[in-house]
Amino acid sequence: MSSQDTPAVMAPAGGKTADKVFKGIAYACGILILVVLAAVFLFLFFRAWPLIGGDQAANSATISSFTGGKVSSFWGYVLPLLFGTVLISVLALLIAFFVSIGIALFISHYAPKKVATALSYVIDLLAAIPSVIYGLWGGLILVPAIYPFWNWVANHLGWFPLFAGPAANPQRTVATVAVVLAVMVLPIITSMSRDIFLQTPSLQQEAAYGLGATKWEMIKLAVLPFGKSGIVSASMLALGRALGETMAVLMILSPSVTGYSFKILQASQSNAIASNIAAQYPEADDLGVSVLIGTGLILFLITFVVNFVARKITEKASA
Amino acid sequence: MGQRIDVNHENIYYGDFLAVEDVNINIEANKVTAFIGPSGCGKSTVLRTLDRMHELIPGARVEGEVLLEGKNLYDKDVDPVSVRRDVGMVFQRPNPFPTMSIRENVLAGVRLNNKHISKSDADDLVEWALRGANLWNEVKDRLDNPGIGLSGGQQQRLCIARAVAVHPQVVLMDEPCSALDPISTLAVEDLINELKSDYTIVIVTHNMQQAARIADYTAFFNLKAVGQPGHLEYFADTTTMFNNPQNDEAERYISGRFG
Amino acid sequence: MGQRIDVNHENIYYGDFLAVEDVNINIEANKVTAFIGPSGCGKSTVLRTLDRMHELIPGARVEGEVLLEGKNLYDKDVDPVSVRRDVGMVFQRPNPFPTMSIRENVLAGVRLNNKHISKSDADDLVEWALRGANLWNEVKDRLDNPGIGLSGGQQQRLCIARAVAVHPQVVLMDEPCSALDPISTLAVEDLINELKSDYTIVIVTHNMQQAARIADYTAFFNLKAVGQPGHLEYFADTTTMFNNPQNDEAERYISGRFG
Amino acid sequence: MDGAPVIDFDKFRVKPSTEKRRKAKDLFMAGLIALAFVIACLPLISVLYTTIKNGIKRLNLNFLTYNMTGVIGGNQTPSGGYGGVLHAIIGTLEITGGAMLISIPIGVMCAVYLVEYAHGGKLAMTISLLVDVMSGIPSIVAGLFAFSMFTIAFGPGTINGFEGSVALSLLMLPTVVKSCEEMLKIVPNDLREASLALGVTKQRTITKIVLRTALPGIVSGCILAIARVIGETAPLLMTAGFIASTNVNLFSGQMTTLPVYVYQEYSKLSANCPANADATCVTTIPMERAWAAALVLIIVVLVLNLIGRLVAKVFAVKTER
Amino acid sequence: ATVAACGDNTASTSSSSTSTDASKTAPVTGNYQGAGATSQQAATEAWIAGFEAANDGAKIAYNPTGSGAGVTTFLTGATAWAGSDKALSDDDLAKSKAVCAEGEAFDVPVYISPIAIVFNLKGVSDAGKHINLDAATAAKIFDGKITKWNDPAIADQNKDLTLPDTAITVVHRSDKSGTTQNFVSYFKDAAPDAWTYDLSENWPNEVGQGAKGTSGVISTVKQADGTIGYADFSQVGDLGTAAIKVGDKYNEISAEGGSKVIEDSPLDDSAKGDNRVVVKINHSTTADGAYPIVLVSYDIVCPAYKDAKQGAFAKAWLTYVTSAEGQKAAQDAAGSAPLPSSLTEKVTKSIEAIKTK
Ligand SMILES: Nc1ncnc2c1ncn2[C@@H]1O[C@H](COP(=O)(O)OP(=O)(O)OP(=O)(O)O)[C@@H](O)[C@H]1O
Ligand SMILES: Nc1ncnc2c1ncn2[C@@H]1O[C@H](COP(=O)(O)OP(=O)(O)OP(=O)(O)O)[C@@H](O)[C@H]1O
Ligand SMILES: [Mg+2]
Ligand SMILES: [Mg+2]
Ligand SMILES: O=P([O-])([O-])[O-]
Repeated sequence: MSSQDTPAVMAPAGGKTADKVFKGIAYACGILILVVLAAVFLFLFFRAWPLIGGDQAANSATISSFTGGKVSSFWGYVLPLLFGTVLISVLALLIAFFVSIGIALFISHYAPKKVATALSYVIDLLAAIPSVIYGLWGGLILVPAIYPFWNWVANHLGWFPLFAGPAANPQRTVATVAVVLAVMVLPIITSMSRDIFLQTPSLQQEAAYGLGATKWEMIKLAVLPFGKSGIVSASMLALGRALGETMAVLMILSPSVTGYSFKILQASQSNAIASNIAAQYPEADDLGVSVLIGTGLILFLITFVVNFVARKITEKASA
Repeated sequence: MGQRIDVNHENIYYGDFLAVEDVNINIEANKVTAFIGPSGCGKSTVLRTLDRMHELIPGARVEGEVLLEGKNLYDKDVDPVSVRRDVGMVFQRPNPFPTMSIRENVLAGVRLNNKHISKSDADDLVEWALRGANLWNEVKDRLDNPGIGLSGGQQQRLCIARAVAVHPQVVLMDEPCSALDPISTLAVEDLINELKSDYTIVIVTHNMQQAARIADYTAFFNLKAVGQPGHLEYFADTTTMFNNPQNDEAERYISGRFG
Repeated sequence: MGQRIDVNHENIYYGDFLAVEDVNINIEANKVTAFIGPSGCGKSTVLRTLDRMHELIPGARVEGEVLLEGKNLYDKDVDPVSVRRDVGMVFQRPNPFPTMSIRENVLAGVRLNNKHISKSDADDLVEWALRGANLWNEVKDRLDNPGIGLSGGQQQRLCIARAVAVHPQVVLMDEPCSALDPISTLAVEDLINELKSDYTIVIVTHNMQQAARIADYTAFFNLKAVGQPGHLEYFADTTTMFNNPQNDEAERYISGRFG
Repeated sequence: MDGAPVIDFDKFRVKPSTEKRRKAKDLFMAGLIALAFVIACLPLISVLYTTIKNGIKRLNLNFLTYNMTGVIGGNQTPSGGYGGVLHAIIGTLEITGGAMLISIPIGVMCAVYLVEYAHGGKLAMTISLLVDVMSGIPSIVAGLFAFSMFTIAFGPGTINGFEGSVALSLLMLPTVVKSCEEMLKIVPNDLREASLALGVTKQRTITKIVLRTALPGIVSGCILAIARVIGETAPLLMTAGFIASTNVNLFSGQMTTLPVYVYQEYSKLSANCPANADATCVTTIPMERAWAAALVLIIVVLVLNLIGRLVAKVFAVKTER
Repeated sequence: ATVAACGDNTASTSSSSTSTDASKTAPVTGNYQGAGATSQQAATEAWIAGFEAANDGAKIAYNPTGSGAGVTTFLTGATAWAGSDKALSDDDLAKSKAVCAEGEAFDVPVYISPIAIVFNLKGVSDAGKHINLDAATAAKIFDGKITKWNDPAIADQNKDLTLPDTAITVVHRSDKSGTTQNFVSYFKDAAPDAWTYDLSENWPNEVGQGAKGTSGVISTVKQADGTIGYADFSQVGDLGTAAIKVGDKYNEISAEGGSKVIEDSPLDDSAKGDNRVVVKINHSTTADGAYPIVLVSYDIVCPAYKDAKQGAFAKAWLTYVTSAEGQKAAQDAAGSAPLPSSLTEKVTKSIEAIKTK
């Protein structure tokens, strides 16, 4: 085939290298996430190694010193912490989830446009408040302010095991921490869902309206299904944030040393892994740090499991 | 029985832009009325004011009256939801609900009012509606597949099935056949003919043959100039419109017809 | 000069679903070839294999050959990007870029490819393309307004303008006129006639009059049964196809024609 | 319609009771949704009110232009102030900026990979899962990790601002990736096809059409991510350290950030005044400084936020005429 | 000009003029870092200010990461000194050999601060009144054995107060803390029957509520009626404090009272190693006016550094910190108790041992 006959198909397209490089970078960034996570995992694993491969008597002694002699095995130490972490995070997510979706819908579909823009700013503002300030506010303002409410709850709904009284005063409890964490994760869910709800194709919304759907029915038919994947992602991010939150929990919660409890209105019932690490790390010796990092490793694994399960469930639900 | 619609001195705005000006039209019950006219003259816009879909666009508003059996749709005490239930709509672009199966798509409207329909009633209804839209044979074996797995034309017919399944009083159709092949188009036209014994039908079409074939009345919309509001230029029964129009613009438009 | 396309033994899959089977067709250079056939028979699917758009759908793949001037588009060493540069496409649904003005939309193909073009050349190109798509008069005063603020028909014409602005060798059109009014349709048909002196045109249409009017060759696709793959039933020059088809199915389909 | 079942539409007729119920439900949900908003406003108003009320007292030019060197107990400094946050503002901006520079490009590109290239393959599923997992890494563990990495790379006890940036970017990444991923997903496929059909390369389609269309959402996501880390304390104490004087070099020496400053001042709670001190010695000054610095922090984030919003607005999808 | 650009507060003239003649050695220059106990933070800030004023060109940073982390960092060689609420362990000593140019690290006390028992009780603390407690009663309160403020055990010691029937809420540190260890070691020594827990920096029981840091304890105590906790003396504010029974008198908390206990305390001979000065607090002192609940915090340094400049700094630093002037600065800034003269001598001798060449 002479060059003149060569169809234009063979004309090299400009930007091919850029295309390849770009793809390469995108791939590399994807892989980088894997590498970083593997590095974090290995780091945790090696720092926690003395727990497994080290002198078990010394381990027991270290853990005893953490717990005032109540517990000396690693599992006895970490499982209650894990329980508390999950309890706090799940409560926070439960509170935040519905409120967030509500606000996101309010902004995307209920409020008039001007108001909605203003409200969007408000939510961004909420997202912009740093966690140390939430810690300060939670510890200094919310704790005394919320006591009458929780006290009322304990007195009137105390039959429900979660709300068993008497409500601690000051309210440095799981319930209060969950509220603060809920406020902290709320903007994450809200902001992401709002952005997605706003993108719901108007074709689909009109399809619903055209069938005589009320606004709420339209939302159920068109907006929520469209936003589902985004809502799930946002909730997972929020849950991760709640699981890993350190400072706010540390500054508000009155922790327990060991033990499992659902009594969220009483003080010193539960503790969370991240804040426990922050509380113990500054004064911990080498072995102590290993124990703490071991608890971090467990949190890491649990986050993995929670996400894995959540993913499987949503996959099933959407299949 | 279908219901009649009377539009009086209607001005339609998108924000500050007056899209359509001073429309006066009487749409007879149990008849098919076609809207024709050049692109951008406001056919879709007018159609969407007949079931209050227009107001869903931010900033859009309507002046004047739209009377459904004498009752102004735009009265304060009228609930747009019930208007839209009585006045069904099929859009220019097919828009099945992407997360729903074909079956669920058809039932979507009915489910709003009847939470609990027996399975057999539902099955009958689905079949009836899909047959009406000439889609039954193509999808009867995969009713539980997602609605968006269909071709464009299939999707549009699914949307027609969804709209008729709620059994509205008036059916508005915005170029329902523009994505359909001739066979499906014929089927939809048959459906329209069948429906008109019970309902009032308004259809926007670019296909003048279609208008001539199925419409009892035809409304010709026009634009004075680009950027100017559209308006109803001429309204007549279909025979007059296509054979002996009393309006120069309409005649010019129709005589340019083809195909 | 336009380029010819030869399709040999093409099977087209969506995942495991064989959508179209064993297509063999020769599309002549500088001619207009129309694809007709019932909904769902695979016209769009085949069309999209001609510029390798099909493979963008996850799981979709093609077997067989598509030769553009003798060179198989699906050869390993062929870059789909350059294929698509030579083979332009207009879609069934108008899809202007929402972030761009009308002007930027028209220039998108040029600008996005990082070609530098002087302002006056750009102005000329925009005007040429928009005039060709019969949109110039309507939008010349608001070229900097967003492209999606237009009506459906206007949007579709904008997309046509965008596709011709890159001067492709072959233009594929998937029901480009289904959303257009007769006047715009005529304008687009004129454009097609004009383009064919330089380019090869393939058009999917449901409107058989349109096919009869503008196409030199017509391909009739059909489905044996629902769920079965579509196939090319009959391919002939347009006169034969519409006046004296040598194929029963095609005859049946065409004789059901109307309007 | 041969063979079509005959339908008794009376069966499906709308009952007034249903209609009432639907309407009631619609109203009820609207009420709930509005209520959700009010509820969310309560803590916000309270946090803002508290911070402004307590912070405004010490928020002045002196506070913004001095650092904490030479500040002893509750005593006044020669300049007439009680120390300030200049060093912490610089630290916050540099460290957060460093974290942004690391995590936003990586995060966006990772999202691009997930949405545009991977098409739900095994690797993509794994990455996407692991991104979620990453969001659960406690900030203090991120700090420990960065600290250990730098110890390995640059010798024991290495502490500098950039180390803090690395720790923070670990925390930012998941938010950036997830929000970008969601935003890219909702860009209509039509647009990609339209662009590709014009013979535009995939890279340009992604950068000029897809990312461009999703930009406002991506900006919100990045703002979220910044907000997520700009208030971090625990990892920064460990990696960037704490110092009273101004350090502008991100790559060497300790750096204080505003949250760390707030936390340290809060930890001090009150300052001591010598027995012979005059009225200019203020014992409550640490808490006052903490609130004032908190207010500064909020303002800093707010300004970043506004810049982001502005960017988003300029590039917003043009929907209206 | 550069000073203004960095926002540094120019050193106050009064303190620099007095300090220049106190340090006779050549001024130290360069950047030096320390890390460790949070308890010393306020004092260390004052010391840094004083030291930098006297040594133009020296830039010192102290990162209050906590004693454990401070010692760990010191043992990597990254810091010039560590502040710690507890003496070095044998393990730490062994590790320090690798860091110090020769010999083992040693610790000297630099900061003594009484720990107050603080409480918030309507009608008592807000009226500015104190309560009297003996070791056993206090131990029982903090162990949750005494749960009401009007419990006879308390009332008997406070005949002139009318104590309400309010429940006692104990507030303790939730983080690992030297303050906690020093506090409970008092119970362990002075009321061994009432306090049977192992000695630990973690609070050993689940009575009452935990709060992070001294600031957390103070704010929690302030938040509700009937609370009692413990905190560094300087942070007491207007909360009520307990006078502790010493001999047969109840002694109010005071800085001097803290010094007196240390004066009356022997050195800990279990602390092996050269130059070490570790105090074994005599909790059962009967010295007049002594307040027995105290925290002693140490600075840890090497006898010789690999970088001689660091040695010169460490020597100058400790000399200043333990000088009367340094101790006064700490007293002013942090409300601490001065090092008793009996200790100062030993400390000075140890400091002399630091090699600067
Ligand atoms: N959402 C909108 N916002 C602003 N203006 C609009 C909007 N939709 C349509 N318009 C304008 O209103 C006018 C009428 O549009 P409409 O869609 O009703 O035309 P049409 O007659 O249906 O055209 P077509 O036949 O192309 O569908 C046009 O000028 C159009 O640009
Ligand atoms: N994305 C897809 N995934 C799976 N199957 C598809 C997809 N798109 C189309 N199909 C199937 O492929 C077949 C051919 O579809 P195609 O869209 O090519 O039909 P068409 O001839 O263009 O119809 P129409 O005239 O309605 O546009 C149909 O059975 C359709 O259901
Ligand atoms: Mg229209
Ligand atoms: Mg098609
Ligand atoms: O100085 P602390 O160990 O009590 O924090």
